[in-house]
Amino acid sequence: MSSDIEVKPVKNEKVISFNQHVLIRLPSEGVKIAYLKEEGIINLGKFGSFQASGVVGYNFGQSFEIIEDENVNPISFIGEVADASEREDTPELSKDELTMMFSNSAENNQNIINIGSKVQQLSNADIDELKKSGASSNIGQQIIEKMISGHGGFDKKTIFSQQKYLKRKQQKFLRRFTVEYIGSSELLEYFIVKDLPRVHGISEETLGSILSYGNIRPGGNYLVIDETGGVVIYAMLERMKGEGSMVVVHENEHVNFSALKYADYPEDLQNEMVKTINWLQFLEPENEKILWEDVDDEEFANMKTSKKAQYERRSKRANYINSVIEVAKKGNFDALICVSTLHLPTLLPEILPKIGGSRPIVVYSQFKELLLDTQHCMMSDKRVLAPSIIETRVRKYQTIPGRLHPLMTSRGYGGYILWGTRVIPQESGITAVGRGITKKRKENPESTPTQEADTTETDTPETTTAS
Amino acid sequence: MSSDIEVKPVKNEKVISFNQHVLIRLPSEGVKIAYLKEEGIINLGKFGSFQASGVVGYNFGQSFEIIEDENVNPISFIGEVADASEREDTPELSKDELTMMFSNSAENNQNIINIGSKVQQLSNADIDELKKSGASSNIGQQIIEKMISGHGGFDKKTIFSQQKYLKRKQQKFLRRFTVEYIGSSELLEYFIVKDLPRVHGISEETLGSILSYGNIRPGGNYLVIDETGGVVIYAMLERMKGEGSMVVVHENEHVNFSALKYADYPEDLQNEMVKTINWLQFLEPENEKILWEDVDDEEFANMKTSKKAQYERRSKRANYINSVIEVAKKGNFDALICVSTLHLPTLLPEILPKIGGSRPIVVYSQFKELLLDTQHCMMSDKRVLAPSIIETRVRKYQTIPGRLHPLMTSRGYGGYILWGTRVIPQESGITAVGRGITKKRKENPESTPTQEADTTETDTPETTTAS
Amino acid sequence: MSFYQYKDYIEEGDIVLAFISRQAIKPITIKKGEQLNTRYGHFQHDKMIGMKYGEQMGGARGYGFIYLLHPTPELWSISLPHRTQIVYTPDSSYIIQRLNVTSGTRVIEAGTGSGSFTHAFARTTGLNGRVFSYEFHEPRYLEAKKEFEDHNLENTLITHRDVCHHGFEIETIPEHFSSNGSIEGDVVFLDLPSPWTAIPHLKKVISTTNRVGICCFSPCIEQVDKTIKSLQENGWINIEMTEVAGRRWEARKELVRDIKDVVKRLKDIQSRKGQGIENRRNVKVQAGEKREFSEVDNDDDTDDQKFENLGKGYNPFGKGIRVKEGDENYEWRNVTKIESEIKTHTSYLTFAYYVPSKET
Amino acid sequence: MSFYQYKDYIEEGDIVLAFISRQAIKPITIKKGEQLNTRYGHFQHDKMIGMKYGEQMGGARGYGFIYLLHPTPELWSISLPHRTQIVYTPDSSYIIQRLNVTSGTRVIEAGTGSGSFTHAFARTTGLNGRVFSYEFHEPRYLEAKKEFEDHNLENTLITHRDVCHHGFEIETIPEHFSSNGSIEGDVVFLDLPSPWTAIPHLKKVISTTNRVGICCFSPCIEQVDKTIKSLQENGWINIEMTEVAGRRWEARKELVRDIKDVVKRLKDIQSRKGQGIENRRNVKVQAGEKREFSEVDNDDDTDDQKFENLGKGYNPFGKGIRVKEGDENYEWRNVTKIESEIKTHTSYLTFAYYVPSKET
Repeated sequence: MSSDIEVKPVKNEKVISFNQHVLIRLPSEGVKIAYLKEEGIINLGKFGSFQASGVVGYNFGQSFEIIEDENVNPISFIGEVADASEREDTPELSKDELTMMFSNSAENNQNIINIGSKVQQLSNADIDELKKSGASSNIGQQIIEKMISGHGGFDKKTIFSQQKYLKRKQQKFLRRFTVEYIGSSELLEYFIVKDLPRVHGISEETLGSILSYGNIRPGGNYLVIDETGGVVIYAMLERMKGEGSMVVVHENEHVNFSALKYADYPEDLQNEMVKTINWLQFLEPENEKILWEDVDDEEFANMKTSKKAQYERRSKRANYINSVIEVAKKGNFDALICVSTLHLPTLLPEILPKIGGSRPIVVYSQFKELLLDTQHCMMSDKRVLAPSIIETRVRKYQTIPGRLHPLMTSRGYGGYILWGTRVIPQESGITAVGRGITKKRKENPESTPTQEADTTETDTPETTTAS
Repeated sequence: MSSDIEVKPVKNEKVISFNQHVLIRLPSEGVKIAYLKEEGIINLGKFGSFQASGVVGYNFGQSFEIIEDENVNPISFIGEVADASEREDTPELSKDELTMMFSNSAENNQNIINIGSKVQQLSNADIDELKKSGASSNIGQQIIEKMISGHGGFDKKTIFSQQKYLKRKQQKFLRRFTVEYIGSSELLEYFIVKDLPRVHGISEETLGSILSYGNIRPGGNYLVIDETGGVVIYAMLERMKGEGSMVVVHENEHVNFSALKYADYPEDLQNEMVKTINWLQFLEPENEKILWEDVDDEEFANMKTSKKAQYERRSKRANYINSVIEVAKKGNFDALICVSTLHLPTLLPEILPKIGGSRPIVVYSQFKELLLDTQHCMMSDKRVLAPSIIETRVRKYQTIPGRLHPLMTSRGYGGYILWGTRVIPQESGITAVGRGITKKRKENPESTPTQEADTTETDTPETTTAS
Repeated sequence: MSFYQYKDYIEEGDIVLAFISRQAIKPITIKKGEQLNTRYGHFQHDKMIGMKYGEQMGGARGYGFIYLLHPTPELWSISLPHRTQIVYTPDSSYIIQRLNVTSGTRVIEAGTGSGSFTHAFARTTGLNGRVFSYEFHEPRYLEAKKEFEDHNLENTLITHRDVCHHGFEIETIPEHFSSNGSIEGDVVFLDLPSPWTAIPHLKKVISTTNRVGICCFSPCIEQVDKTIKSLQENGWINIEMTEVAGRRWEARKELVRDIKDVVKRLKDIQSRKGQGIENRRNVKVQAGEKREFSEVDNDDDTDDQKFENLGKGYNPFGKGIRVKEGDENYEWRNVTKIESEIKTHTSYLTFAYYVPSKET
Repeated sequence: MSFYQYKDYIEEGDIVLAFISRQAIKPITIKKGEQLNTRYGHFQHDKMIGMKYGEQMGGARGYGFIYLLHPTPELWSISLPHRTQIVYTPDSSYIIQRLNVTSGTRVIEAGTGSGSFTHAFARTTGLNGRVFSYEFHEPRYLEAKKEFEDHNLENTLITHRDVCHHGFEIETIPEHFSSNGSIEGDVVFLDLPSPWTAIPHLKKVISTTNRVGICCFSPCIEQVDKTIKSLQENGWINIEMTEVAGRRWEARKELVRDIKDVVKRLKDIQSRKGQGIENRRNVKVQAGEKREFSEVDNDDDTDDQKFENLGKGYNPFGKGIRVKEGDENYEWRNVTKIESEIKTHTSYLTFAYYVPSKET
């Protein structure tokens, strides 16, 4: 253990910096990814645009409001109310006020008609004009106020629905945003919003459980199958922070790492940590090794310059492929992390020999039924101990004191993982209690319980004692 | 609709009565079923015993405490504290007190050691002696108090754990119970506690959904498969309250209705409402009809008395079987309610013709995977519209103000239902939008959406207009 | 058409649920000369008359179809537009079951809301039971009253009332709704913003002769807290709060993608590449089974997205060729897929009982 | 043996998890001359030395076996006796993921409790990270301190402290734990009865240079309410409460019971009955295929339970003969079965962030 912290950061995770990708969180709860170039302008569509230089230097997590000339002002958080004291319908209500609201809301509701978009009297053209005309720092608030005054039924609404309305409008029109570091949760969130099938429905909590059950940590050496375009690999790399390595097996000529383009790792570090190999090379290593012998120095010196470059590139590539094949052949990986739609009951037996003893096996699928077949295959294989299908689901709450409740609806996704431990069964000489000695047990029914490591539910053992 | 209520109750559901079964709910949260005979004594094991006459005449839902001579006193509820004012550790705490507890509990906890059974100084012999000696009305409370005073670490416990301890002891030793009417939820609860596999893991909420999705109501005529020994049939009969009927198909020589023995229906009513038929009779009605011709009056008059009885029994049975076979042949049932472990993908096609148009199909299974296969079979069959697997799960809370949270653990069971609607597809002449006219659509992509009644998610239709 | 019993054939005046798709079930009242127009075809009422309930009906212009369904409370609730205040079947079926609502039960419901739960209560209690429903919001009250009349909910009485302030008592109960001149409810369902203000009014209208069950339906936890206290103060016992989670699953098929096919395809790519590339390489080739360099070499190392992921429904042998789900030329595995949007919360359900003292 | 990296072979002094069954995983420290005695056999430490981690080991007396597992935080947590205060992996893995705990993160944890989550934090933050754990309960503190030393959790510093009253500051931070003389925590986890009393003390120990994440872990909803208010008052933002549900499923097989077998068995019963009964009946028999009365007649109408239900594992052709799950003579269907007892609640997780102002 180092006596003082000497982490060499590969990228800045604390302060918003140039030449990095960042996640931009919008009031609509949408997210964007932007690359901060010096002199760059980031366009947020209807939320406006701003100069990258305006946000650089602040801590990640900082919120901003767009003001005139594509400048920004830092604000404390995205829902901050500029002039709370001046507004009657401030979202910050005391407990007593809330109690009152609950007690009276029946009465309040009595005089309202259903609120639809028809009571809205401000046209889109009006809104556009307002947006164009305003250049002041509070344009968003102004638009909302204008809309409220143009809203026929607004004063007849209950406090509740007024606030909901206000929040909806704020989300839609306030020119505010938060700049966040792209951790693995943020990268996953971006793809969930953008293209859920691409990440095969993995939720944040399931990604977290893959990494924990897989015992992912700095310094490990993992075998990985990742069909998410690299989201899982990125999550592993973030946990490892430059230490350790992984071999990624893929099924195409080239692996799809498109998600890693937002990762901002230096190319050499990424290449050092992530080795790739295709299934043909993995399964038929002897056939797939490249026949390559380096030429001697003299021969090399005699090559033309263009030939030299080609020679070096090919030499590097042949050595790379051969070295990865060697690493895969050697095996003893610290975990199997598998996020794939391949049929595992036939594939898994080929992979298991490569995983080290007592190391975790973690397999993800969007569908429990597919893991079920794999689990049965593991149970008859004996090289995976105690495989279980694990489902983890997070329920988020509307976290407003006095109005606390789970969110009413959520997208239905999440997936399942199958977790077990790679073990080395004895080939012979093992007699399970309750199997080999069934007869004895029948004679004396209290003598020995049944032992089936995979499924039986039994009591705890007796205590350890010195012999 | 009758102008005034003329329900002829088949049994008393309001007042605890003789010659009926009742559910007895114990402080341990266990349940028993007892039959109240006049002069009968009900034995609750360690909770004591009492005379049936003591509880008769009270409303169902009444709680009692056993006093001397197997008599009972009514109490307001099972957790009632006899001398609340005298006890310092009353379970009724004000909000302020609770706030204080939360604020200080860290401090309070600091001086406690782990509380295990070892700090308990009262032996079982002591408890037995106490139980024997005491004949006063408050024996339970006394035992608890004695135990507290004998409990070394009790005063060092936090209020929280003291109360938990008290509740645990109360449940164990207070001679209290509640007498409840055996509705279908209570009968199911009894079997869940006693023998969960027997009811195939059906939860109360899933039973409720079977009955609602099955549109069970007085006057209906249903086709039923019930492998729970009659719990589902009882639930249906309770909803129907004497009106309507059902045909129960079973796979043995005699149907297993063991759960109905607690139902207290008059035998003739039950026989009138519940007709039984086995699968052989259902599937091969023509072969299975009984060849029976009643003898003429003269022949009958000439029979010996013993022969007459046998003749009448056989005549009745033959007519019964033939009539049920006829009812089943006629079909047009108002729902299919199926709680079975039979393989449905091969069986269901034989049953569907018997269900009336637009009537619900409700199939229960403990395992989603089995319903999945049945659902695929329905989707290709076309006679079941929009089949869906539905999972309903209830989460119960520790409902103590100030300490509100979901129960920490629950038994894992519940099951799933597959719900669809029996429809009558046209044999020809139907062209789905988006299928037959694919070409046209490609030419003009905005013209028509795809229509697949079973799976496609689409928008709402245009409004209805007069032609 | 009735919610109390099925009929087999469609007649004029019936309410029929036109099933267009899972997401579009449209109630129509059959009237000669009218027509249902949908994106999936046009359907004449005249032709519906005499058809069987449950029948599939083809569109008038030769394309599209609907199913003509008999209304039930459960189908009715999913036919409603997804606005607020619908108590869906996972909740309503549990409440009915847990409070033992059966034929003959007398139910008190406030507020009526969309009327969805009222239908389920009316069906289950039947013509021997009674449903007393209260709605304080006048437009909603008028709408529900008309709907209940149209649906012939004979056992249901709706009252325009703010029960929180004015209680549940009805001055002139229609004779066939009264039980000894009173409401005498067996079961109470409160779907109100402040049930704790209505609970004290219940004593006058609940049964005096048997145990009464109640369920209060509130979205926020703070409402539950107040409700529990009010129930305790008003003598209700066995108070328990619960939540119901309902999930719906569809049957799907997933392609079985065997590793053998992957290996075959990789070999195929390599052999095609080997054939297509001129022998312009700089490699020392030895005899033997091992492959030659050109087969794996690639000049364009940067284009990592050249080969797409093989996802659901893609041909395992090549990229981008979509395979129809269930295509018999491939092997499939049955899987369940959850609905795309799930209801993660409806409301908290607080149950309790009131046991009147023994009459002596 | 280390929680920071795997080793392959067992040596003396190692902590090994002896996997006896899913419900019994026993940590042992390898010491020559000792023996592990279980109901499933006896296992000598001497023989374990030199064996591979993951190996199956037979019992000394010729029966029973165990597996020798390398500790991980996840296996460690399930090896603990099921007492209170264990944060299990469904919660801990989500908290780690959501708060972006990675190699190098500085974590503040109070209280230590069983130390289960501390292991997961120590593993994930690695030797470049630091874990500051606080426990106010002295026996638990002492136990955890010894355990962390035995487990070589080098990056973890445990302090005996009531953080609610005395805050988190440590007077003499060991040099290799300090960051400019301070704790500078990036992530805070509070598993305390009253987190709201600890939150005001955090400002002095959290990072002054980057965003800080917090998770408060409380079983009761009322605690959440107080926690939210305290977080708001102390400048924390993006407050969100969540719950985590973790479920575990086992693979099982269910017998495919085809209706053909049922029909066959019913016919079999009837024919056997027909043969065994004398022709003593009173029925007029006609020619044809139809069955005769005796085959269905039964004198004992009252014994309805004579034939048992055919349930799981029963021979479909007869009663009471148990079929072993997976018996190759029968057809089976793979199913998933949920664990018999599920955790329906652990605690509410309240998350928030603190963003220090820009240094200028």
